[in-house]
Amino acid sequence: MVAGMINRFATTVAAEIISNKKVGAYHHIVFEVGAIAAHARPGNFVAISVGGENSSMVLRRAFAIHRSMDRGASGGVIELVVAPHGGGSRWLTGLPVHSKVSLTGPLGTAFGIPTEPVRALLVGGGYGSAPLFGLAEVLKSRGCRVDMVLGASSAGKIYAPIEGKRSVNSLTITTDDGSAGFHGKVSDFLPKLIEENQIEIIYSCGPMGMLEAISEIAQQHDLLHQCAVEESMACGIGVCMTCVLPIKGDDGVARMERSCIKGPVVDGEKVIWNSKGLIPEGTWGK
Amino acid sequence: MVAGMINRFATTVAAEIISNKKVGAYHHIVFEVGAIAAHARPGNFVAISVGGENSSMVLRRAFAIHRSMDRGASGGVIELVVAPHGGGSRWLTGLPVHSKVSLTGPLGTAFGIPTEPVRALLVGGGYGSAPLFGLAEVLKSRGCRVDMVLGASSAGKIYAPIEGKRSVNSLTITTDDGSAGFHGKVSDFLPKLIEENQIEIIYSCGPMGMLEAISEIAQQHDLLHQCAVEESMACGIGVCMTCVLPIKGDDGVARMERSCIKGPVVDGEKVIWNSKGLIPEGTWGK
Amino acid sequence: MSFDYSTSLAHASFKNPIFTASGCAGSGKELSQFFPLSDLGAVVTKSIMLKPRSGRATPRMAETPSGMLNSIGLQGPGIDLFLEKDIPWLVDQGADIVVSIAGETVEDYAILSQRLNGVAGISAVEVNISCPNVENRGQVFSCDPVTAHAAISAVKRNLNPALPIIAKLSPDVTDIAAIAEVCVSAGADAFALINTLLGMVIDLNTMRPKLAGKTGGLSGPAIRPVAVRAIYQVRSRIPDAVILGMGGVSNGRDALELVLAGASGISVGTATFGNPRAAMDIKNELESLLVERGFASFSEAVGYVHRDEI
Amino acid sequence: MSFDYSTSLAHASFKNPIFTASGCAGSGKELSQFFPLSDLGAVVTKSIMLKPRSGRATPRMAETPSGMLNSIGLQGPGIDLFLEKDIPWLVDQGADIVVSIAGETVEDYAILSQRLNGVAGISAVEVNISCPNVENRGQVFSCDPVTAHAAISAVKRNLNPALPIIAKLSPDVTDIAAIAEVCVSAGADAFALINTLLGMVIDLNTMRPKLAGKTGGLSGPAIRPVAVRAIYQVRSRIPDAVILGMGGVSNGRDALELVLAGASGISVGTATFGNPRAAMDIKNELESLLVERGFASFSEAVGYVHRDEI
Ligand SMILES: Cc1cc2nc3c(=O)[nH]c(=O)nc-3n(C[C@H](O)[C@H](O)[C@H](O)COP(=O)(O)OP(=O)(O)OC[C@H]3O[C@@H](n4cnc5c(N)ncnc54)[C@H](O)[C@@H]3O)c2cc1C
Ligand SMILES: Cc1cc2nc3c(=O)[nH]c(=O)nc-3n(C[C@H](O)[C@H](O)[C@H](O)COP(=O)(O)OP(=O)(O)OC[C@H]3O[C@@H](n4cnc5c(N)ncnc54)[C@H](O)[C@@H]3O)c2cc1C
Ligand SMILES: Cc1cc2nc3c(=O)[nH]c(=O)nc-3n(C[C@H](O)[C@H](O)[C@H](O)COP(=O)(O)O)c2cc1C
Ligand SMILES: Cc1cc2nc3c(=O)[nH]c(=O)nc-3n(C[C@H](O)[C@H](O)[C@H](O)COP(=O)(O)O)c2cc1C
Ligand code: FES
Ligand code: FES
Repeated sequence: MVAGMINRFATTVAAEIISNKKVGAYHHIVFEVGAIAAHARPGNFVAISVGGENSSMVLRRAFAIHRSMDRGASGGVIELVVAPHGGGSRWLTGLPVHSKVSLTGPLGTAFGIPTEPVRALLVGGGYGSAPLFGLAEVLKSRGCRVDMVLGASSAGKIYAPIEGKRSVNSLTITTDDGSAGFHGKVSDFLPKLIEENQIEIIYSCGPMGMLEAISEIAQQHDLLHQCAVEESMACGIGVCMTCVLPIKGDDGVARMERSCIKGPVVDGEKVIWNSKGLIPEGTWGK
Repeated sequence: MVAGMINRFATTVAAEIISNKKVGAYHHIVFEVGAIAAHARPGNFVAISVGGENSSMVLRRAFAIHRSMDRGASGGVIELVVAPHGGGSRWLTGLPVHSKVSLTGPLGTAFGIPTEPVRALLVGGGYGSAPLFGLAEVLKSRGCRVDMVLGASSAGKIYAPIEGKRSVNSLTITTDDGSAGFHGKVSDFLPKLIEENQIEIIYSCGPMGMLEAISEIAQQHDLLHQCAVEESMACGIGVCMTCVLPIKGDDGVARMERSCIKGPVVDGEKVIWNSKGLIPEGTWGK
Repeated sequence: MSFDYSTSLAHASFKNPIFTASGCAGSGKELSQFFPLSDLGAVVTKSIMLKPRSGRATPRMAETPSGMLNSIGLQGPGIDLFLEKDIPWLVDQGADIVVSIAGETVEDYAILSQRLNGVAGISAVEVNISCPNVENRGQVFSCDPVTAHAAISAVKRNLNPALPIIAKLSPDVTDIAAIAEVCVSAGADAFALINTLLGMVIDLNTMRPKLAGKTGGLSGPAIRPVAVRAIYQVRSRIPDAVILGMGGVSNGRDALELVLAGASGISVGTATFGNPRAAMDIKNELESLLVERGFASFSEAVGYVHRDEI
Repeated sequence: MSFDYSTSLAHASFKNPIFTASGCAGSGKELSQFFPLSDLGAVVTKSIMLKPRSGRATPRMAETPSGMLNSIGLQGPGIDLFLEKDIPWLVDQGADIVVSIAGETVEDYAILSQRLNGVAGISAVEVNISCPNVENRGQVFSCDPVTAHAAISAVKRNLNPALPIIAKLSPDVTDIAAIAEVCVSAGADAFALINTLLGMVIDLNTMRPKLAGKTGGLSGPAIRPVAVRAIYQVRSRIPDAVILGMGGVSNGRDALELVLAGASGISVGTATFGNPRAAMDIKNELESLLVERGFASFSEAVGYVHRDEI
């Protein structure tokens, strides 16, 4: 094993489902994962095989780790928030307790944790809120002020568990249809929240369009912006090159980087957004 | 729908599993199937989709109906005896009670029931005994004497439920390894059983090699022999032509006939056995 | 809302675009236990040859991941019995009929075509040229532009022009669109895309090929991406190509992919083995998907993927 | 019991027959988190080109029944960085290495070959000729006997003869054995069979091809019967053909099928995406299966299906 590298604690385990509950539009699922829990950091994800033994779905599905709890010798658990969407996620959300799934993790980059207490704004879209609660706990434990804003198309798609609310200083909800919280998109409310709470850093997770909008606002306010991207991934471990997006390096040159190992958490400022279907001019090797 | 044709009562239902018990090397599974039960005759089979919604197994699996019970308005049930073998049967035997499977039936030909009381010998190999108990009940109700001989490689592979034993006048067990009953193959004991019980007709179900051996003995003793064959079937309903075997017609000419609709129950005398890998000389269209 | 679900393959019209696939519906009788054949766009019959034919030895099939191999070897009653029994029965059922023919020689295709002239109840002829040419070392007709041309020309010269000629092509070629072009020049009015891919499964017990015929044809969902690509390619190269699409269609969504790529009709093959009523389910699902997407008629959706091409 | 698991591809020997598949193991580093690369027969590197290359736009993949489409477009660092960074790192790991090269022109293949001469730690060169030839309307090299010959000849003339040349062929041809024969005449020592099949998936929301590159390469269990057939055909036509087999191998049983058909080595591609340790699992399973069947060495099983052929 190579020291200092991404995914160096990743292993594959037969993870037992110890709870599977419907929460709004999502399923909150708890897995017994052993040592994986101890190594999981907010922002990491896991990759799960779906469909059972004779599945026609050959690829794993990636899920952001919602929370992880290391219990030492008695093993560890992680929690996921899964939207029943297509074949793989529907299979997973339909599994009874005690089922076992093949789970690989922890994978990918984690949110960077500031060494000093800062004023952080956490922005989640849909199930993108999942990794933010674990992050909020860590930030709070480092003395940060944590404000959170969660958006979704409608009330059922806001994932905000009660316990989670305790770890934030303020929680703003927005919905596209006005069925809960403020009526509108999260990005509509960011400038106000940034100013009112004197935000120093933004953390975000959600649909790519939302991350792009946040990046723009972050740049306008000259704020750091760490976002967890979600690209279509075949392997999740950096070997297939399907999950790439153009990210600028320290030399200012954009490269098609793998979002599974250079991400999912990346510096929003470095991403060339809205590049679906094209390789931006100037990208390395174009 | 075409009157007088095979499979005219066949339908596809979402059959609920109401019991699934391991019995020796097999699983005895009971399905709620509605009207299918009323139309099922001993020898018919059902075809079940395996592997769930995103299964890579695109073909149904055929299973002989062990017993069927029509309960009128309150629906009907059928029982199957399933050997966990490959992907499909293992999936099926692993299903919990209340699961639903897509089940098509009843399919194929049934054992012919004599109009007069006769002395019948029922011969089963492995799970091939499954359809014979339902057949025994029908024969008994018609006043027939029913002797049965069941063979398998070892004791665990003999399927002979207690209730079933009641419907036969005698039950002989043979195993290849001598772990239960007589040591040897069923066919070794047939001549003696035929003579002792003055058998007039043989019914059989089991591996093709066994059916062939029985056919030879039946011919030597000039007995009718109805056997349920088991060929690899893609469709089970007569549309694909994969399940053929050479069977002589009334004109004495062999044709590659579909075992799913000309069978599974066929007249042993008419079958050209041991034709795997070749088309026998003189077959129609060769 | 009146959605127009009718379609046409060249000069033959059909009430809806869902057909059986050749060789996957028996003689029709067997399937008719599960739904009325008149509810289909048409029944495509099993490829018929001149003489009765026993087909290949068994085993004839092997299941594969999301698919299957078959090597039936064109078992069938021959054209005489077929015209005497199967066709009148299908006509009686009110089914529309596309007859599939297969030859071992160019001459066979000519004779088979002649035999179909004047037979009542046939809407079109699918010419299965994805079968071995006994005059050319068993090479498949549609794998060689010369023999593909010869077989289709033989049909063109001999078949009543009222019947559209649908050339059924094998995907096992370097350039399927080039073969399609050759078929157009020989007189094909439409294409059936795709036939099975050549495959093999080895039995790990005997350590020999599982099928008696060694190789077999791969069908089912596994090959759907190849079918979509083939349809797309032919339609790109020949923009007015009329295509009967097939290959791994097992639900309405699959069918829609093929339609958008350029199929004016969909044949359902292997899916029927897993679900006897597959064609009817697909018919209903496809209609809903088209209506949901705002299409007023089926034909608007045919080849819709090509809308930006000039 | 001492089972001999070693194998060779022409004049290169390997400790076991399980390799990665080109393009399915990153630069090696990523996979080395899951098992030591030195436990593999060899790492087959992602096809490297002359210059750094961004590859295709996204989306680059679509899952399909028992398979997937990819259109990476040969993204990579170019031969300079590759030789400077990736190879030394792999050598450090104690991994055996097969370098895969891909060109846009015949000249590219010549230059790439020269660049490999004298590089320490390379056991063999896989020549990916299943890629578009920019000098010939983007037609894939291995889809045309003339360009296939030209590319392999260019390698033959320029590569140190100590390194076996493994020609990687596309299954999207009418006669893969004929292309293999051409490659032998151009100097190929072995074959890698098969590359992906060309396929397409249509996105039913946008009603456009799902991949930015429109078509993509189909891999995974869905294509295994095609791989077994291709290996079988090449080995039947060229009885002493040496083959590195690949295509849908996801467990030991799959691997055994390809070995019996004629593969002297097995590359594991798509299976690694579903199971990072797939290659190791396959290595262990295949060994058990061979021992169970009474083989004393791996090489006894290679092509065993052909044992009755004269
Ligand atoms: C880093 C990361 C974190 C994720 N976290 C979560 C999470 O916390 N909760 C959750 O519900 N889902 C999450 N997803 C999405 C999840 O991986 C699946 O894509 C989703 O559940 C749909 O899979 P499916 O099998 O149900 O649908 P299908 O539509 O059947 O999926 C088909 C294929 O497309 C891929 N795919 C389709 N859409 C996307 C997409 N938008 N992004 C990535 N891959 C896609 C799938 O991986 C799969 O290979 C995450 C994805 C990534 C990449
Ligand atoms: C008329 C008929 C009645 C049957 N009755 C019973 C029964 O009562 N109990 C029982 O346990 N099994 C029965 N079988 C066998 C059963 O259909 C399956 O073949 C068996 O369960 C293995 O399927 P699998 O998916 O587990 O194995 P796999 O090996 O994964 O099956 C792969 C494929 O091969 C086919 N196949 C493999 N072996 C055979 C075979 N010997 N005969 C037919 N098809 C084969 C399967 O149908 C499937 O398509 C019967 C088969 C037929 C044709
Ligand atoms: C068992 C079987 C028999 C077939 N017989 C024929 C045939 O006689 N003539 C023909 O043109 N195609 C034949 N085909 C090919 C199908 O018509 C169809 O082109 C192919 O199976 C792909 O469609 P599918 O994936 O929906 O099955 C056969 C396919 C199968 C599976
Ligand atoms: C994501 C991906 C990238 C690939 N890249 C290459 C490549 O660079 N060069 C090459 O020769 N083959 C490439 N291939 C083809 C594989 O090496 C292999 O031939 C094919 O995928 C079949 O094997 P599989 O089914 O085990 O994946 C690639 C395949 C995939 C899925
Ligand atoms: S998902 Fe394979 S490299 Fe990122
Ligand atoms: S299984 Fe299809 S015809 Fe018998």
